Amino acid sequence: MPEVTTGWYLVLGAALFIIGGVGLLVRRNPLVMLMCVELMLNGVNLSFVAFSRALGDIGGQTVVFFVLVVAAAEVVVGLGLVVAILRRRPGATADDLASLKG
Amino acid sequence: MDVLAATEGASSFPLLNYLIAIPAVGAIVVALLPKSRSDLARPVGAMFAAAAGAMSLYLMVSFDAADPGFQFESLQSWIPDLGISWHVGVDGISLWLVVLTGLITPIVLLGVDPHHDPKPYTAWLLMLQAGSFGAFVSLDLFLFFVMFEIVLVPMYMLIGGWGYDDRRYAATKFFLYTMAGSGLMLVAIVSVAVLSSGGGHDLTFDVVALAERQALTTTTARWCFAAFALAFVIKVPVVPVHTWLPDAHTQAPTAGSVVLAAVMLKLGTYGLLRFGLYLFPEASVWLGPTLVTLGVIGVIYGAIVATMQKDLKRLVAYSSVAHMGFIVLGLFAFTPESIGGGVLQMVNHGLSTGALFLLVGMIYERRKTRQIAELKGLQTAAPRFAAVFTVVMLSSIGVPGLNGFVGEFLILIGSFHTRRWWTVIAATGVILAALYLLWAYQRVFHGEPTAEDTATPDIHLREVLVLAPFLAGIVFLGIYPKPLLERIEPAVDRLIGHVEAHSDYQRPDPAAPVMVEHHDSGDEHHDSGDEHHDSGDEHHDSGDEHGEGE
Amino acid sequence: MSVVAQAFTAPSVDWWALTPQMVLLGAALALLLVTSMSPRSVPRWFGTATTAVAGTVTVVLGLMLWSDVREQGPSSTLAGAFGVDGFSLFFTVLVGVALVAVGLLAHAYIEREGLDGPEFHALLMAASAGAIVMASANDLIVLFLGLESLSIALYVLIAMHARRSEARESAMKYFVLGAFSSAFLLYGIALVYGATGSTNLAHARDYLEQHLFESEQLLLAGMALLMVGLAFKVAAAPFHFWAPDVYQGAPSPVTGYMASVAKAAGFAALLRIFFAAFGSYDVQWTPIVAGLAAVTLVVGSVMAVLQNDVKRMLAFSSIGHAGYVLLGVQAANDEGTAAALFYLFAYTLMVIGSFAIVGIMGWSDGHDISRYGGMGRTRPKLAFAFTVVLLAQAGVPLTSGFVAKFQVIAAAVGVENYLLAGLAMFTAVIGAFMYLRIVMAMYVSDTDDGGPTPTVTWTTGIVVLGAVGFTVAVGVLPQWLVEFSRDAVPVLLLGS
Amino acid sequence: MMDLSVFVVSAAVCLVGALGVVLARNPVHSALMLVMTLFGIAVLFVAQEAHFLAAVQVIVYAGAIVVLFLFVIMLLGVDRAQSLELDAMPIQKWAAVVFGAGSLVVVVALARAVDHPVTGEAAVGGAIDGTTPDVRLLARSLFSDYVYAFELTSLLLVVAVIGAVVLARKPKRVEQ
Amino acid sequence: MLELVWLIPALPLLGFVALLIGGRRLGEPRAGWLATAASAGSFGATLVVFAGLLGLDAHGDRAFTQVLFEWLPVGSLEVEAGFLVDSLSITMGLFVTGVGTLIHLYSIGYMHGDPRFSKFFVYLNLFLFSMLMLVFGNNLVVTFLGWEGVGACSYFLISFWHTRDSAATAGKKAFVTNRVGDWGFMVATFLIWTTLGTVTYTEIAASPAMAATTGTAVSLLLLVAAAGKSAQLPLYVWLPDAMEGPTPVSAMVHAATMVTSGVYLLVRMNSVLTDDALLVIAIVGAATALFAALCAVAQHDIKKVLAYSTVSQLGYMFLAIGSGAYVAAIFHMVTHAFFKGLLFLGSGSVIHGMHDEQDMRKMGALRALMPITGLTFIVGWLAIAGVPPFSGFWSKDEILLAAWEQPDIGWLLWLVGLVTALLTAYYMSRQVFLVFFGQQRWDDGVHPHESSWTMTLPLVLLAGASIAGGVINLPLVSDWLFLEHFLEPIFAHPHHFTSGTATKVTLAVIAVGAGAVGIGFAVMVWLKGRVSSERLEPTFLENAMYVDATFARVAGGPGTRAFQATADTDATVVDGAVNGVGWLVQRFGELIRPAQSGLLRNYAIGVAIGAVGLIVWFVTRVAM
Repeated sequence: MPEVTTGWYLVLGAALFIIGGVGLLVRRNPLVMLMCVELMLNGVNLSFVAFSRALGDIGGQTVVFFVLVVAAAEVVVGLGLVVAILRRRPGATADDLASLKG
Repeated sequence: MDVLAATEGASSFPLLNYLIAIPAVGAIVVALLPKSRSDLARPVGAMFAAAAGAMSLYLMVSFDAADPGFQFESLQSWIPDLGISWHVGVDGISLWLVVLTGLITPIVLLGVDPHHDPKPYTAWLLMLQAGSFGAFVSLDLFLFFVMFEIVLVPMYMLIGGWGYDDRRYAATKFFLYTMAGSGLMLVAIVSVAVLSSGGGHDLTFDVVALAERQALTTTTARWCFAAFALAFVIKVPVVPVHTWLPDAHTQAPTAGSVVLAAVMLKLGTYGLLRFGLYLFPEASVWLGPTLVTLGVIGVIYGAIVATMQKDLKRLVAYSSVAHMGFIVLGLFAFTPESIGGGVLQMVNHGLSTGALFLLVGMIYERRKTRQIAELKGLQTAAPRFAAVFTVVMLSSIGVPGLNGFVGEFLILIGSFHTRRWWTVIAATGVILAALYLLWAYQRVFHGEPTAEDTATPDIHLREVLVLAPFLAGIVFLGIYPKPLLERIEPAVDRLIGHVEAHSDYQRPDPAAPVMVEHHDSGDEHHDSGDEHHDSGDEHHDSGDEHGEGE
Repeated sequence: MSVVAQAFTAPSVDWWALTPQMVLLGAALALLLVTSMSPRSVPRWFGTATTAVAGTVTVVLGLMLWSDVREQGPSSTLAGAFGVDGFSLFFTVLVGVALVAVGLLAHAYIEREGLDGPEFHALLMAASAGAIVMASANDLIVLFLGLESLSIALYVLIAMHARRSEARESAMKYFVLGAFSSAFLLYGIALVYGATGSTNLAHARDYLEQHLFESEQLLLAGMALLMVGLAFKVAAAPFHFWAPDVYQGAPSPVTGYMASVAKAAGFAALLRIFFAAFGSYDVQWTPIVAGLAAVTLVVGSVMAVLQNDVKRMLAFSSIGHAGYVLLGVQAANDEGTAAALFYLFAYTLMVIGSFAIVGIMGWSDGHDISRYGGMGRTRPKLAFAFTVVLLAQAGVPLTSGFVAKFQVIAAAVGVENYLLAGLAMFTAVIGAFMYLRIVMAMYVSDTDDGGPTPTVTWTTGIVVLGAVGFTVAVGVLPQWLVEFSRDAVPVLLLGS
Repeated sequence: MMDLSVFVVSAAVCLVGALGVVLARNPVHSALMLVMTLFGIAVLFVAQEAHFLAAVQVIVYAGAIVVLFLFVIMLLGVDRAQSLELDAMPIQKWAAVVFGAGSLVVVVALARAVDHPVTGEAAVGGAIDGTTPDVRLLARSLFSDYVYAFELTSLLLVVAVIGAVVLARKPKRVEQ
Repeated sequence: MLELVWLIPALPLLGFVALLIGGRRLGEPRAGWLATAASAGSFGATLVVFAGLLGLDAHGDRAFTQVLFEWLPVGSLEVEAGFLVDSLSITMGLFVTGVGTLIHLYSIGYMHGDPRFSKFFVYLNLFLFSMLMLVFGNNLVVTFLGWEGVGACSYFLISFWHTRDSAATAGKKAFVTNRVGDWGFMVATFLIWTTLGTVTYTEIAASPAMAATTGTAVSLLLLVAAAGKSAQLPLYVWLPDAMEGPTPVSAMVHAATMVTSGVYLLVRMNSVLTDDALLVIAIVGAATALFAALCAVAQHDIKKVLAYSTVSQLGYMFLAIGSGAYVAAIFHMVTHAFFKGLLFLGSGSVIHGMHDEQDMRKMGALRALMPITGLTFIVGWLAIAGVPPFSGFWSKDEILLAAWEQPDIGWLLWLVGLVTALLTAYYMSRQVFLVFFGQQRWDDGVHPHESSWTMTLPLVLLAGASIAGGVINLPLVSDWLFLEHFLEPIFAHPHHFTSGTATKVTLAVIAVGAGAVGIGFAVMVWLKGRVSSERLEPTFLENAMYVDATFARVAGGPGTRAFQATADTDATVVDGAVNGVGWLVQRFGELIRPAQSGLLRNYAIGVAIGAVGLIVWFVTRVAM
């Protein structure tokens, strides 16, 4: 019976981070993209807690609080932006925002 | 040797600083003139330019001909944290370029009408003068680079603002080409300073200190010199990096062309001398054959291409390529005659090519064309103009009695010692020079004039006054160049001594008949022949040695 | 030891050192309060004035603190999370200067576009506080929070002009990519935390200097991810794609702010983390910075050449400038750092000056280069000013841009990275082509009617004058700024 | 044994949720899948004795953030399904997937190769000794080592608040 | 008296400057008189200096050097602006100023009515100045000053009527061709300086001989220089074209003075000429003499005949030098100056009288209408044809003798010289008969008339000199060899004839006989019409064996094409490379531009790729 080591948690965190990252790359819906960012942040949070436990240090857990705050702030502003955009162009996707290029 | 020791001898009055400051201040004053009084711009500007010119003459008069070192030195702290100081001074080499700059700017400023926007025009010209002064007198690499680059801006503006049809392309090309060359030089400048500093304790950009220190390894010095040389040969310009010049010259307004030819091209050759030979004696000797080859190619190639030009101004521009090729040959032949001749030729080229550009400009003023094919028989309509043109042309061809010959001859005779075959080929350039100039002259001035040609007015008094100093210089220097030569020579001598001290080059010892009189004649010529042969071999060996040493 | 038994002692606070941020945040809040509480509508100049005063006070406080640091040496406060050293104060001053300039620029812009003045100014000040935090942070989480404050404020500032679809688009792009890269940065912080046991940079430095790891993977992966996040912020290629679009779409004053403050703050973080904390690992990270510099230089200059929109040109050129600063960073020594700092300060004024003029000349139909045609004749002074800042960016001597370029080249040469120095000079030529194109357009126009002749408000005029004056003054007499930047090399101190 | 099963189940929940977020066509489903992941993570927090954090995770994330997402989805009426296939840039998608898979392989390989990845100094910011409640430890940490960060969240929140207000406000003038 | 040497060139220079400034105001004919006075003054000064030189001890170093100032003092090079008066330079100086003065005088009449009358004298005086610098310079560089100066003046004067394209082209051609010679002069100077360390004549003469190769190289380079200036093969091509200039110019520049400077140079540098080089010089001279004489046979232009004749006679002088008989060369140079100057001036008088008609086929029977011209022309004819006792006989005879005594291929050289003499007699007779005898063939409306006294006086004086010129070096009695004794000291290896009197007399008789044959044949053909002239003017010879035409075709065809190709290369390849860099940058930009697609997710993938790249880099940095 294998022991659940820190490494397991770290790999899981990385997996969440990567899934979130890939999700941001493949999805066009701005809201889903935002969710993917949340996934990435949660992957990081998991890593922080895993480190915190491995090091026997509370600091890693404290950091998660700040990540939560940042995530909240980002979501608030991000959703505000999405609302501002979608209000004028309902159904717009990230791919539709491409007038600035070249 | 020691920077501080050098300052002790400096004159209490920082003449050179004022020399740079006066036109710079003049530029600002002119720029600040109210719009309604822009008619004052040229008189006021000319006043400043002339003041600087007068100062340069004073410099010339009070220059100590016997002193081979730097005079009128001024050393001030500028960016001490980076080892950069405001260090200026003149020696016999830079003196004449300073004087040339000092005199030509007020003349073109007064003599050439910009036709529009006199205010910025004047201001830029003054900036150009200040920058050129700065470049010729700076003894700090950083300061030199600043001046070397800053002159691009006014020239760029002059070409762009007052040039002809294709000025946009020409100005940009001019700027970028020169900048591309100087970019690598900047890297080299920093490298020289940093690598000479011995762990950063005594970082300095002072030319004198660096030249005396000679702290670089052979390989590094060669790389650095190559970068410097690239910047300078572009500026000269040497084939094959010359193509900015015809465009710049052709599109530039007359004043721009004159200053470009007379002053700015000299930054290249002067740079090769001051920052090539002086800073990197060994590397100069090493790369000398390459540069000489390029110079000689320039002489022939420039002449050939000039021959086929359809635009008179372009033709003169290519003739510049050829003439500057001579100078490069002279500089890298390392004999007192050739380098002395090279320095003199810088002045000469400034006078003759400058005057040629003025004349072409005057033709353009009259006819609104520079196409050779559209001009004919002007000598009939404008005989005096043609006469002036002829004199300048002969100077450019290198007819003895006029200045062009003196420089060319000294270069060639000096180079013959060390660069025999190159010299023989370069000398054929004099044939080609006659060919392209005379052919152009024939097409423009000879022949049966058309009605339009006949209506071309002859030279005006104002134009005569503008050209008079050039003509006077052309004749005077052709007959009596001694005042220049005797000031140039000590500095050149010292420079060659410096090269000899830091490389295994030894200047050839011309067989003096006085020395050989006592020998049996049969033996003697044998000896003298061997001697030359030896010196050549020695030279060759030195290169190999270094090649193996690395 | 038992934590429970220990009585809680709050960390000491050096309030004096915190004043710049407090002033900024306080001014932002005060501005919002006054405008929302005021019975009558508050005049527009109030916001501008608040920003200008707050910025000025920040600069003054920064300089006062600077003299303290010079006398008493650097220190850290708030449990070592906040560093008071030359480095942080250098950026405090830089941010303050930029804030004043952008605040003044915003005045005319807000008026012209009919935006919410107080919010704009408040966000500007908050963003500046965030930037100062980034530069002063001795702790990765603090740095992250500063970065987020700055970024989120910028998202909003860009999007504020919601009527313009370009603004919305660029805000969205910046936001999504910003959040994406923040996640990388945060992950990097996590890995570094795992590798060193703390988010404190001073601790990390000491720990890394004292220990040799058997397995460095975690640390190195963390460094890589930190680099990603910060390279994104400074718009180094290949993390630069957002920059041109966002710069182009954002209001010109905000663009100027991004190109100066946001970029400077990114570099401040980069230097603090990599140079100051990970200095012992320079063998690992300097090559990658050099590589980034090379790619950034090439992309910035080459792409700029292709553009026809002046604002976009400057955006790409701004990428190129990041490459030059990276040249100083990759030297990983005091000279290189000082060079990078000098570059940032010089560039700040140049770029704000540039975007000030772009803002004046631009209008809703874009910033095509043809709008600048004949400007040399119709608006000679403005054209001259633009020429100066453009030539400064091209690195022409007697401008601050040259001295800056000189120093970063010197830094690269100092570590014998000649190839990179040569490449930098080559791209400088390509870049110069683009600057000259604008200059040519201004002075050499085929038509004589000229472009638009908008009025220049005095607030904008001051900024342009100041930027030009600074650029030339530093170009001629750079010693003081050289000295300033040399004294501003970061120092990491553990908290007491 | 217990540890393992908890981890495996929670991890599976997390991963399924995460993939669901990415793969669900309907944004509402994505949001719900996100909640699933968040719960899984909360469980894993508990498994690592971060009890307080687990609570906060559920409250803040599931309770606030996801609700906000759903609220916006409903507000804008963008709850229509969106085809994943109708992607303008198929290459982009595959590139992303390949990259992601590759990265994952690298991470797993690294984790297997390295015995002791965590090299940091133990208990710098306050030791978890198993006796002191984590809330107490967190509080101590928050108000000592991280007090500055804590204060800075005010700055962040001010910015967010202003931002939200500004972005949500209707523009004064009509579009030109 | 010797100190006055500076005055010799100074007077024409003064005249030049005065005319340059005030020539137009002075107008015709005063400008001409001023110039003539300057020239005459110069002649006077030369006489004075000559007297001074004679006052020096004939057996000592009869030379005088006057240094005005240091011209080019750099390093070990010391070039002075100085004059050297010795027997050679004074001989040259005397006839240059003498003949020059006469031609000045003649020009006053000849140029009458030309709108640019004063300009002509400006050039003439400048030419005289340059020529005197060439002659009196005490070193190679000052000589070169004069050398190029006369070249430039020649250019001005040939293209004096510059509205005529042919004149302008001829002037240019003269200058450029001369420049080829100048190249030789310069390189020779360099080689001498680097070998001997001096460029001053007296020091060169005092120097030990150079190594054989060097010496030969110097000699051949000097030959190139001389061939350019003195119109030897293959550089002669400019001289026939130079007849586009006014006739006094042809007389002065292209017959009497300038073209002889090559001879002067070689004689001056006699100490460095090696035997090998002398042989080459002799061959070149002989070949040129024969070639030009053949060409002269078929010319129709009155001046072209004289031009080719000049080339031919110069060939004689080179032959003399090549045979070591420097005195003979100088002797012939002097006599040639007299009679060829005379012939040219005579032809000018004819042209003037015929209203600018130069085609001999449209002349005839002018003897009666232009008695003085006719008579003096006949004197010149007899002189050049080698009829005793006219001056030409003596000098030509000496050259033929010297050729005969040439050790290697003397007989061949002599034979060529003899054939040339025959041809010379023939073609000159042909000319005289065509112009002055036979039928009137001129066009209607042409009224030939005798010229004014300013033109005829020089003719008479020169005719006198042509008749009696031989007296300066009569071989009859050793004491009468004034010129030889006078010049002797300047030669490193004085030449002495070794043949016995019998040989000498035999050779002289054969030469006279050849001349008589030539004249006799001409009488039969051109005067009596006994022999048809049809096949005696082959086109091949009329076109000078197409040498010039070939040159022109090469220069105009492949030459121009090569130049144009170079210029095109410059524009396309060299400059194209520069623009190509810009193009490449742009192409590269276009290549990477699609990455800036505007699509958010593309940008994100950029970040992702970058991130993976960075991670891979860093993780692989692990110290293994």
